[in-house]
Amino acid sequence: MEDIYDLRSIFLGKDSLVSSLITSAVEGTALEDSASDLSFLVGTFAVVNIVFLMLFFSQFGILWIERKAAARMHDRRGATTALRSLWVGENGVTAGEWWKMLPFGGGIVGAINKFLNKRFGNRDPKNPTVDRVNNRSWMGYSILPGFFQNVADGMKFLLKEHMVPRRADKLIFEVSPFLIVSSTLLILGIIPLSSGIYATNPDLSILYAIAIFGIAPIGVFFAGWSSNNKYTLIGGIRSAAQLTAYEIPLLLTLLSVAILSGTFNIIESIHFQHAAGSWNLFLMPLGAVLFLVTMIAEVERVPFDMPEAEAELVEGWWTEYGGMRFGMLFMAEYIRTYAACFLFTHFFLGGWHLPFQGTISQIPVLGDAYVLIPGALVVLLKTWLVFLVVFVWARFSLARIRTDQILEFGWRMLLPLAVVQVILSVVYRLYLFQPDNMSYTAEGGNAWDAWGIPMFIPIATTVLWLAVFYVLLNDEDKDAAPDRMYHVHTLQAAGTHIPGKD
Amino acid sequence: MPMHPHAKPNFRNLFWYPFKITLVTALRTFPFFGKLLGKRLDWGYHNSEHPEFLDAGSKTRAAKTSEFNDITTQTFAPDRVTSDLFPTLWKPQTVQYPYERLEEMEPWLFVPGNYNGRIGVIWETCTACKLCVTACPNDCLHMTTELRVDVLDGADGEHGDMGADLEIGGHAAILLPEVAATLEDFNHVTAHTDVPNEWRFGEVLDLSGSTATVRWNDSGEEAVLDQSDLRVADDQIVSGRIDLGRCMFCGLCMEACGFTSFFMTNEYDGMSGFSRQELWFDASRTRVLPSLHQEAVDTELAKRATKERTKRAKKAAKAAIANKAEEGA
Amino acid sequence: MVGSITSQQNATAADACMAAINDRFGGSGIETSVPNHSNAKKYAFVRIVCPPQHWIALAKWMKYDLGVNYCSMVTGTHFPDGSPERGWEVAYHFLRQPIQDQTPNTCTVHDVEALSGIDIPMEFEVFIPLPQGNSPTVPSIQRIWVGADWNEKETWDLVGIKFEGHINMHRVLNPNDSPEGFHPLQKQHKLRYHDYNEMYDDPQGFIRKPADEGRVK
Amino acid sequence: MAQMWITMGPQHPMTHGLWTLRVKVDGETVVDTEAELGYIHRGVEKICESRDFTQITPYCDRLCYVSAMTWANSYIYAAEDLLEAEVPARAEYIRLISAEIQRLASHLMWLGAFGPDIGNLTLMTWCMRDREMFLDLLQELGGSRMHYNYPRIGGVKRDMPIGFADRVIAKTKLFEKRLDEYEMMLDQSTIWLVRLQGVGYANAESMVDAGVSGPNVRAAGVNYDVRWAHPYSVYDEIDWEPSVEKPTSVKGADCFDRYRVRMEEMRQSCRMVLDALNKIPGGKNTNYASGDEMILTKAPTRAPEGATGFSNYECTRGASQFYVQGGGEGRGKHPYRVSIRSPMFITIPYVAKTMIGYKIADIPAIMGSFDPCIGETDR
Repeated sequence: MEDIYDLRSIFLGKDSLVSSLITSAVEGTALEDSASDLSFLVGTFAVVNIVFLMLFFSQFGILWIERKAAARMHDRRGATTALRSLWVGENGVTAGEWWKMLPFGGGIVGAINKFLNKRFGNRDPKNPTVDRVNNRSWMGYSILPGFFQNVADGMKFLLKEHMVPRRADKLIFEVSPFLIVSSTLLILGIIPLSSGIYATNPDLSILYAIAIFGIAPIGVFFAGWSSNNKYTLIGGIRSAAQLTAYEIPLLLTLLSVAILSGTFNIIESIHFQHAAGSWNLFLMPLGAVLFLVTMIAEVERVPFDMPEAEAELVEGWWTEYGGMRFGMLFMAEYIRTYAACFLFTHFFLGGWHLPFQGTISQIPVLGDAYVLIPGALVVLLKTWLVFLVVFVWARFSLARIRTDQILEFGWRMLLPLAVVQVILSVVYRLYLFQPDNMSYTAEGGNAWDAWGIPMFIPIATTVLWLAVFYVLLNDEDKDAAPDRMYHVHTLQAAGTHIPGKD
Repeated sequence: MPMHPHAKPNFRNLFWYPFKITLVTALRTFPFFGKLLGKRLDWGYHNSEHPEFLDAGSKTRAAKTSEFNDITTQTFAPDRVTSDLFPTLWKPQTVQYPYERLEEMEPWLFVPGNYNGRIGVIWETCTACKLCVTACPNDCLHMTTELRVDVLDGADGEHGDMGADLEIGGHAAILLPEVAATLEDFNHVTAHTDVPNEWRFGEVLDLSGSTATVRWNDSGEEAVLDQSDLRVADDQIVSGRIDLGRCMFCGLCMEACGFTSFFMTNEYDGMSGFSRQELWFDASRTRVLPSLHQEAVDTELAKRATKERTKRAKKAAKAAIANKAEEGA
Repeated sequence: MVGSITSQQNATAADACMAAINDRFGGSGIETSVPNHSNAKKYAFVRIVCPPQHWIALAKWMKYDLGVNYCSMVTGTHFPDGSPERGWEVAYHFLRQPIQDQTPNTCTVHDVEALSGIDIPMEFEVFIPLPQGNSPTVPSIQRIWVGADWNEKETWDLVGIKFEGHINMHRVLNPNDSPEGFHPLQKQHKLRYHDYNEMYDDPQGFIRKPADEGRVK
Repeated sequence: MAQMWITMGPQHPMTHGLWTLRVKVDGETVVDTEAELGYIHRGVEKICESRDFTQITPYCDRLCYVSAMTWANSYIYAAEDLLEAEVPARAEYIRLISAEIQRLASHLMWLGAFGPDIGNLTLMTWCMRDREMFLDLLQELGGSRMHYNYPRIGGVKRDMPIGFADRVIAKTKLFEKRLDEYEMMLDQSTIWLVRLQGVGYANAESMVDAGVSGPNVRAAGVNYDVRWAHPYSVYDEIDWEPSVEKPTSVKGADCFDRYRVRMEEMRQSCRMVLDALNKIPGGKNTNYASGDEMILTKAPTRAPEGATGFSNYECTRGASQFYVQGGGEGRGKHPYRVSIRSPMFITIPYVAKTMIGYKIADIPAIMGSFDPCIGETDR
């Protein structure tokens, strides 16, 4: 179903405001013939800029989410006040009043913040020296603490010196960050925020995404090789090996998505999920898991962050980069992560469609309100949720796998499973799919019936995989472990003994 | 791959347990949520099992800071006290220094003399015996002279008459009431400055009747004042000039002092400088307010008064003998 | 609760060790005694004073017959004012750490009462006095206990006692480019502050620079 | 790929301090190693020769910044052996409690550093969180967070403050629950297991021969704990048992064994502390004044001529030993020679050779599992 907030039709539609303005402006001039080209140019420029700005600024969200979620999982809660400390207080304007740096609306934010601090804040007026030392002569908490930390980090990176190691291959050393960053930015070009908000939409956008994802590893290897450093060299080689190993399962997984949806286009595959009546997540849970695992490896996050294992390789292939080039590599990694979350949202979570949108949108008043929720917002929320639940949670729960184990896992586990998923998708599409029941209306279709039971296939698939999940979860060979799995001679569990009595 | 027999990489271990425990930890940190999930997530975090966490003394000390950080009415978690910043937050958390300071949240850690902060000397009771200087393993303590008002001179009460008198050429001091008033609010730990001296010192030029002419040391001006306003001051040796760049805060000097005039204060920050020269703290910087240790000062006052009495009695006896001898002659 | 080694076991084992050494090396100038520590639990240990020429024989015998499998500490001391025959001294500290059955997945319980003979942990102290002179030399026990390897390196590095037959001797704690013959724990080297002339007038760091003088007594 | 030498250190995340590990690698495999120490050699032994017996204690604190209390205790026992000081029983109990709390803090520091070695950052913050509890306790005793200068020759500096025992009990019991959480996150995580198991085998015989001690040999099934073999404080009076790992392979102990043995040691330390608080003479909620004969006796300050003192102490990383020679009357109150045996000084070169044959990624795992501390190594 089309999202009702259609940015592209505003700028690029036949009778849109932009096109009529340009047509009237160039009327009678030599450019009259090319009015449609001009309006297309201007409209595209506007749309691309808006989309990229939305994606960029919403990316602060995931960094903030990661920081806050990490603090909770780490069992610590600390305010990050970086931007406030940057403000050197003078003439009565103090660092605490950071809202005065805002372009507008600072007064309201300040008033709310002051109220909160007055009500809940630390009411100690006796630490003037400490506050002076720290440039915070007004103490307290802020709304969205730490949200601008990344801005502060970026400013710091910009101010740092850029160094090229002696006897490094200077050209490649300088080029490879741009290779990585630019190829990463190209991915954002095909990511739709809703049916009407996207920069471009090539017919084979899934293939395009895969192809672009494959460019960065070359940059990574270049960076590792050119730095004239043994750590970066090993990191680069590890990265190349790992990314190669995980490209193939990723490709197969996306192939199975394409088979199921019958298209290589991202937007069409989202429409398909609505029209056929079920999100892909419920049709191919295995594929979803495979996609996430391979994507975690592709973006080199824990537990697959061997290429930049800081314990033995200092910072892996990044080691020699400093200043803003480090910042760009850092940003590129997060953009790749963000893009992976977007792709998961689109391929498996139905893109901008709300849960049960087809059903609820038919209810008279509520349905109208439900449909009014912007699709871009839904996409962003889903993406952030995926990032939080998968990427952040895994990062702070798991340790790092060794290189050989990563490769073994990739080749021996993920690749066969991906092949199985392709076969499953073919079977679903050929034998279980009923194309007649597809419907591209707001109500949505119902193409996965079987034996007259609506939605039988997705429900059965989900139940089946949940059962598998449950069995695996409890698959413990109890006979093999008569006592604890470790066996030091402490006989009693912690916290159960009474001192002096045992 | 060699493997422990009982540690098979099954799905449950790979997937569920590490994720579960981080999830539980994260949920526990949320204000209402963590508590609502009940004892299952709680696991004794909120000190329901050990209500005797604080003793009476710590509670009293906690009450002293209730003015700005009321922790007396709260329950305590064994690893951190809960904060009143968000009353709903039932979770141990980072102490957000410098907004919050540990001594406000956990006063039992910072009993004066218990915490090894910067050294502090009560001038009034220091006898310059040099025990602390010899005890210092790093040779960072030094002796220096300071103008000071002796506790005995002009003391109130029963020892009032035991002090020395003003004399020409000697030093005198006058109390500056406005400075003395600020001392009540003076906080060693956060001020990071010298204790303001409540005395103004000067040299006695002339004594006539009940007035004295004094030349102030700070301004060089002369003034004529009533003698009863003035206290006798003396140029006396005190310990407590310290090279903080060498101090390792071991506290041996404090233990060596036999007059309880040497303390480790609770000051733990603000002891930094841009050069090693700045780390030399003068005796005025290491001075501790006598009001903080009034008991020690009183004890020392009584001790000195007794000594003075014995001295005078001996003098009187000697004089009596001499008188007798004179009379006899 | 598992019991610890009792003082009775300890004393018996120490006496047995002394008797064994006396049996084997009696009359060769090796003196053995069993003193007690005067701290805490006052447990007994074996103290041996051995002339350097008998040291290798004693060491081999200790390792292979007395079950002393752990060389924990080598200490060299410089006595410039000492007697002519004791200008240097090397003190070795050994431990006997019984290794239980190492078959996988068997249980080695701390059954104290079952321990006897050379299975009882014991502490050995061996003094080797060396004559005055510029090149004190002891035979190396690097081949007998691997644990003596780095201990001997350290003793040579800091005290300057040469270990005859030690392979791959090099500086371990001092910089590699320290001057030859510089061994800081010899008594002729006095303690001084590093770069003292930045702050102080004397190597011991007692005297401030004149700029700050005046009020210091 | 041809073989190449990589110099890891002196500043490297794996080193846990300042030292250099030179590694020769063939691809990802370690072919040869070489350890280089001495970067923070401060000459503590030389300094001690010109300090009197009391003044040495703060220097011994600084030998290892994560387990200052045990090192100070270790020196104190040697000095008491030399000076023949009598220690009151209450002081011995307080020393035991403080040393075991320090062991908890030190092992937590080890675990917190070990986690990021394997790639688990959460573990570090959790361990630092729990270590705070014990540092707070030690601060109540010694007055500082790291270098306490708490034990004295003939006793301890001051008695336990009022309420200290209650706080110890509350915190220890909480920590036992937290240990369960750690095990849930680590022992039950396959990734953690496959990174540690089968990696870094070290044989019992070779370790004992090379002079490795403490938890590292106990992981290989050698039942040698100084607290058990030569009980120095009141360890023979309280309820505990040495944690010795059953050998699982003929090759000896792997990283997982060493990890397990320290986790169990933490449990034992909790048990010891709780039991000692029950049995402490004078009661747990009394506070004697500083210098009271219940906690500190007057000890001689001058050593007899030619006397020697020796202490064998179970430090957190192994057996630490002090050998002190008294100088007699001529030398005044100063010792003639203080010699320090650090368990890690001997262990680190051994561990470096253990790594041969494993992968580069195993270097931090192996090194971290042996718990290096460079402060005591370089002295």
